[in-house]
Amino acid sequence: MIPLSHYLIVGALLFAISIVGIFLNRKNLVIILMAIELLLLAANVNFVAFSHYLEDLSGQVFVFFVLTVAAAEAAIGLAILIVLFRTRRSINVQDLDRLKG
Amino acid sequence: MNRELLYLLVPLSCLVAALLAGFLGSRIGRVNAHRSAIGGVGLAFVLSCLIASDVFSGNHFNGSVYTWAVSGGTRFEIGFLIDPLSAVMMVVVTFVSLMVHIYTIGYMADDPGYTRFFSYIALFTFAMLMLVMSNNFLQLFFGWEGVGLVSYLLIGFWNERESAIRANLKAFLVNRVGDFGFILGIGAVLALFGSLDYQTVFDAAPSFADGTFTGPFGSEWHWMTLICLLLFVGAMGKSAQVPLHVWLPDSMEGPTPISALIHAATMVTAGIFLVARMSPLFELSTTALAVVLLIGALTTLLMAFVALVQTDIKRVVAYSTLSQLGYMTVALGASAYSAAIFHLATHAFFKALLFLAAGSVIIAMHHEQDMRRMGGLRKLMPVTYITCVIGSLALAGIPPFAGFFSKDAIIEAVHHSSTPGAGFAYVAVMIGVVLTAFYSFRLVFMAFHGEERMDAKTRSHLHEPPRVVTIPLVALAVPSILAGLILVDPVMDGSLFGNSVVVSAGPEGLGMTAAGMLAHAPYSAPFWLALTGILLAWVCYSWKPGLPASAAERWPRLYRLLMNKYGFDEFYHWVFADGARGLGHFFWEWGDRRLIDGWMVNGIAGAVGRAAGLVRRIQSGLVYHYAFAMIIGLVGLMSWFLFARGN
Amino acid sequence: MTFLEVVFYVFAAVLIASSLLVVTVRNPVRAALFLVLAFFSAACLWLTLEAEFLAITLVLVYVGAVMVLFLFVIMMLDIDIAQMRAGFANYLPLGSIVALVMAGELILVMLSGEFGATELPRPAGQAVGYSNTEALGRLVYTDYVFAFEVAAVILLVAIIAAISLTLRRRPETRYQAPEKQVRVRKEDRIRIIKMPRRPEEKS
Amino acid sequence: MALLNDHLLSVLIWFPVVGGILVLASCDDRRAGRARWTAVAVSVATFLLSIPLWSRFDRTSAEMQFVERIPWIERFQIEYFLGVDGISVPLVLLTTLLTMVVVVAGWRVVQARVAQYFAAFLIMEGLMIGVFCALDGILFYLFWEAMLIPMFLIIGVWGGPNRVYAAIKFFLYTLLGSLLMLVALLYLSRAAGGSFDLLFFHHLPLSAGVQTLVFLAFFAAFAVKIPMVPVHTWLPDAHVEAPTGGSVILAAITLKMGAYGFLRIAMPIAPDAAHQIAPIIIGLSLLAVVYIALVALVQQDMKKLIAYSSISHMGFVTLGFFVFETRAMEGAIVQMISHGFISGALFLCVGVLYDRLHSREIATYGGVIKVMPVFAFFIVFFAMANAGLPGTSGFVGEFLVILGTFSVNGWYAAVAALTLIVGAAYTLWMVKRVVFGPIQNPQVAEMEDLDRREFGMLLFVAAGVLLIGVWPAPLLEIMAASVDQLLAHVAVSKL
Repeated sequence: MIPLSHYLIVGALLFAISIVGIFLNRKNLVIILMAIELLLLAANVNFVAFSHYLEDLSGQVFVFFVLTVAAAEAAIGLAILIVLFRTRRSINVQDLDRLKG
Repeated sequence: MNRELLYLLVPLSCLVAALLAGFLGSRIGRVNAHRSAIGGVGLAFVLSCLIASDVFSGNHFNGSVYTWAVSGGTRFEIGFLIDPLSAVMMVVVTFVSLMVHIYTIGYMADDPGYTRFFSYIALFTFAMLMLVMSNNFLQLFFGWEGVGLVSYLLIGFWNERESAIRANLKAFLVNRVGDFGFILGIGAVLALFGSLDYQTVFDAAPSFADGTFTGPFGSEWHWMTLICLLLFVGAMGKSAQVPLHVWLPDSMEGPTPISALIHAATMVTAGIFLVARMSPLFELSTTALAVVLLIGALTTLLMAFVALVQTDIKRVVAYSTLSQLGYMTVALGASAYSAAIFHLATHAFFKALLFLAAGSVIIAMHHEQDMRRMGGLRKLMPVTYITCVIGSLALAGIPPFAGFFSKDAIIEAVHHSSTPGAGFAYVAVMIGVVLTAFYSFRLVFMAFHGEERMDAKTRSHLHEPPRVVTIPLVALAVPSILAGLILVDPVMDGSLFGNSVVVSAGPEGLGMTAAGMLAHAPYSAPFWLALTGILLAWVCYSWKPGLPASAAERWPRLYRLLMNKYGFDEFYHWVFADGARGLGHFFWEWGDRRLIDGWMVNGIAGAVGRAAGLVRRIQSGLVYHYAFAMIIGLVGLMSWFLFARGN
Repeated sequence: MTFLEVVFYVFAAVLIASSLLVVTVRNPVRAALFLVLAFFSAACLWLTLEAEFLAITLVLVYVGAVMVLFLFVIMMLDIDIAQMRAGFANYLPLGSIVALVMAGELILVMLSGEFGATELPRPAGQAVGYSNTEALGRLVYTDYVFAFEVAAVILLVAIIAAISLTLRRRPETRYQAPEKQVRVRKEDRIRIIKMPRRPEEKS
Repeated sequence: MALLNDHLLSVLIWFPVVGGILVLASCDDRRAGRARWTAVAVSVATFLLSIPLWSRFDRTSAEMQFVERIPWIERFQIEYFLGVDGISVPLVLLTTLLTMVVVVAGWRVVQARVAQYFAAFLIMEGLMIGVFCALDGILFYLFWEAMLIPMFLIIGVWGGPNRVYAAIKFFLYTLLGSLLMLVALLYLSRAAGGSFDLLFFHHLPLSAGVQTLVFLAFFAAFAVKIPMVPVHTWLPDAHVEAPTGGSVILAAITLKMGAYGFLRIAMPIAPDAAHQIAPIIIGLSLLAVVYIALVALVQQDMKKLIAYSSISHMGFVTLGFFVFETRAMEGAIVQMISHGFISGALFLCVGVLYDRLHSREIATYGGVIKVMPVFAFFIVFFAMANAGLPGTSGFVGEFLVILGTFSVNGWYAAVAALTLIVGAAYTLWMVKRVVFGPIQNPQVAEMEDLDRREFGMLLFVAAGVLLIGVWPAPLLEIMAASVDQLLAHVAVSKL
């Protein structure tokens, strides 16, 4: 049988990979957003795994909400990205050092 | 009439007159301004005479007017001490002041600052009266500084002249050096006696006579010596004793009436008055007396020499004043306080007379003061000439003029004095006699005799000045002749000043009388020395006028030394004026601007700024940098939880 | 090795591989497609955990909607890919060290014994009639109803925010202002001018 | 009337503050006239309100009078605790008096943001009175710090060209010191079991080490404010840049707050430390008297010169405090009051010149007496007062301090007495170059003499200077009991 730890390890690896993704793609905001999606997915994998092994559906409810928030975040993130691209003609994160409008 | 009110009225009438002339001068007009000033001072003079006669009939007074302040158990009072000493001073001050007031009408007739001038001299009279009438150190200091202030204002009266405003600043500051000692002296008095009232202090003084304290370098100091020396520093400043004499010659920048009133007759003698007043203290310190004697002798001698080479008519008189002040100081040092005050009084009359005469010449010459451009004025200005000769004779000490008695009294006192240094002082005053006679008649011969050296334009306008000028001359000539004769007996037998001066042991009451002195004169050295001086002056400036010039060529260094007044001015300017400014610049530039502001204040600010600049590099403003930092921090925290904390 | 295990390891491998590719490929379009793959394999993993509803939702919502959104955006924007990749290697060492440390530590925790097969045995499968969707629904509409409503509001806000952020008024575009059209009054349109009668007409 | 009887101090503090807010709220630049008149009315009313403080004060008692005490923030035992003794009454009156003068001084000069200008002064007046009346540590600290804000604004908004530097320097300097004071207050409160009552602190037993630390913390706050060498450099900059009114208040009252702090807080709370540190403070005071006076001598800017002269004179104040002698301490307090008048008046005089030629440089002027005789009278008078001429208030303080110091240590007195020379030198040298001499600058020839407003305000201050100088007895009388009590308190060791 597959022990819980294996699922968790998959989640951990996923999490680490997405962190590397944020580090590596510091010029490309789109990929950073994708990495964040992966990050959330890693968390979700853990949630679902715990939910199953602990026989508690609350974990899945949480995943449900996380998905909601992730979707909202993706939508707004992309919207910001578009606005940014319109004003700056670039989605390079390095150009965004003004910390003000 | 209430006596106290009478006393109060004397200075207050002058004050009111000063305020009237000063603040309302432009409203009430010139004539009313001088009327009010003369009225006020005249009233003060009349009252002073009344008070004096009252005092000499034995009615002394010592009481306070109001309490100035109470602090720490000490009562600071404003009050009057009316005794023979102050009475004599009051009469002298108000009389000379009144004469100068009248004289001023003529002298300042066409000056735009006419009312202001009257206001100042009336104010001066007020301050001087407060000084002499005081019964405590506080009020003494008040009057002391008050006369200093008016002197400052009057020396700089023509405030557009750079030389005048330079002189008044100098006068004030040099006086302040004296006041520095004076105020410390007052502090010492208060610290020792716990009171500033004369009577209390004088009564307590003998019991403190041997009180000592440890001074610098472990030396033993008598309190009395300290107090007396500090007070004498004040007197040196005001009475222009070497080395604080430098302001007096420069003060001649002021109008001549001022030179007569303040810088000859009254204010400069305040120091003499101070020491005489403090005689109960000075008598307790031989050291202090010796210092007084020495300083006086030095002043007499050094200043008399300088007077020999001056060509400015006012400066000659000024240096002669310095020299005569030296005489008075010598007398103080020899414990002959009465003689000092006696000389003070006679000197006030004849020196004021000489100044006013010089002023009269100056008006006539249209403000030309150089004696080398005068000569032969004898015929053109007879009144001035005669009064000036009277003044000079009095100054030279020819019997029976006033100066003879007072100066002879001093010389005799020094001769018999037991104060250390009296021998030197005796020689100094004897030389002084020759020099005095020489320079006073040098002035007479140069200005009034010989050929006329002025230009034709001035010559054509030359005439005797108006009455308001000559009347005071004549009025002052009278006491210059008679004051000595009248006063010498009561002064010498000690009845005049009575208890107001204290002499423990000494030449006081030598038993001289007017008749005795006159009879003795032809057999005494001073008389012949004075005659020698006059003769020399005649030789040098009337008979063989080329002689002084060749003498100057013969001894050029000596001549230059005298012309430079021994270099005191240059030295002081270099050390104190430039020194203080240099030090100030140094402190400001290096202390305040560089060390404190540059290094400490802005330095710290700069250091914070630089440190912030370093830290700022981390604050790139790039969000992902912050994100990285967060992630790395997270990893770090995790590691800490896992490894460090677990163990 | 049971079938379930095979499925798990295969999809787990695909998931890890595809997510690795997501963060490393040059082309963002490819990255997005690999992300789709990653989500898909994750959904499959969830199926092995009997979370059928969530697995389906993941595929529907993410693969169907969000990823398409990503693709749209990537294609809409004119992105200079070459410039995007410049300096890619600079952060590789640091990034991988951080990631390795993190993954190592996490795995250390996972293998510490707390989460092994003996401590938490896999529960028995559900009965045949069991519906994961129904059970989840019961929970969401009872215990978590408030949070559910809030999530709905969040979504609504997200929609409005996204629209208002990207909405752009072009000055050259002509458009109607209905509120102004409705509020218009007679005075704004018609000006009545009083004119003097012309005398010559009368005569 | 009950309000005035029972809450006189509160009224004195809050009336001008409320008045200031009213001025701020109801007037703008278009109605500048209304702002001016309201401000004058408020300041005069405050002064009138402060008169009962003088007349109803019991001079025989050293206790706090007009006390108001209500709990404020009970959780921290912070109280609204006000009261005055003979030391603070003269300072409160000085504040109300000079605020009137300052309001008049800014009458025509300030043209921009008029209402705000006057409001700042009125609010500051209330806060300064608060400092002199507060007997609760936190309340004191609050007034102390709040006062910085209007002053900061006055310098920063209506100041000269370099005003921002000066304002920030002023603010940081003083803030740095006062933060240490807050720390000390918090420590004392803990030691006192939570109370912030300053009078309770007075009787709090403290060990020697603690006393030293507490004293040094207070010293940091007060020394900066006074200011003492070497933390004085903010003052010349602040003065130079501040508008005339700001300079007057700064010199006349703000500096006194530091000195007052020593008397009310530092010395009675840590008497042993005060005795221990006194030689250092005396040394710094004497340094101020001599060093600063020499620095003043070479200043080219009139305001800077007067600022340095202020530091030098404040040296006398600290000297008088720390020789622990009745006459010296009373002299020092008189010096505080007198310096308020004199330095204020000198700044007003410089302001009069500045309004005409817009220059503070000494070299610009010369021969002013020719065109402005009345003004010349006043500036010479105040200069003489600054040089400590008897008959003016400047003399009283210096005289008593020197006398009192002499009975403690002759050398201290000797150094202090040097001010007679140097003080006269820098003041009169300035007067010589500004007032006397021939007119060099053609612009000077066109200056007009004082108008009625300027004449009135200078006359008012001159009257005060003269009155204190000729008859200081009432002033000394009101403080005598409090000073005696303070010295008696300080003489007893807390160890």
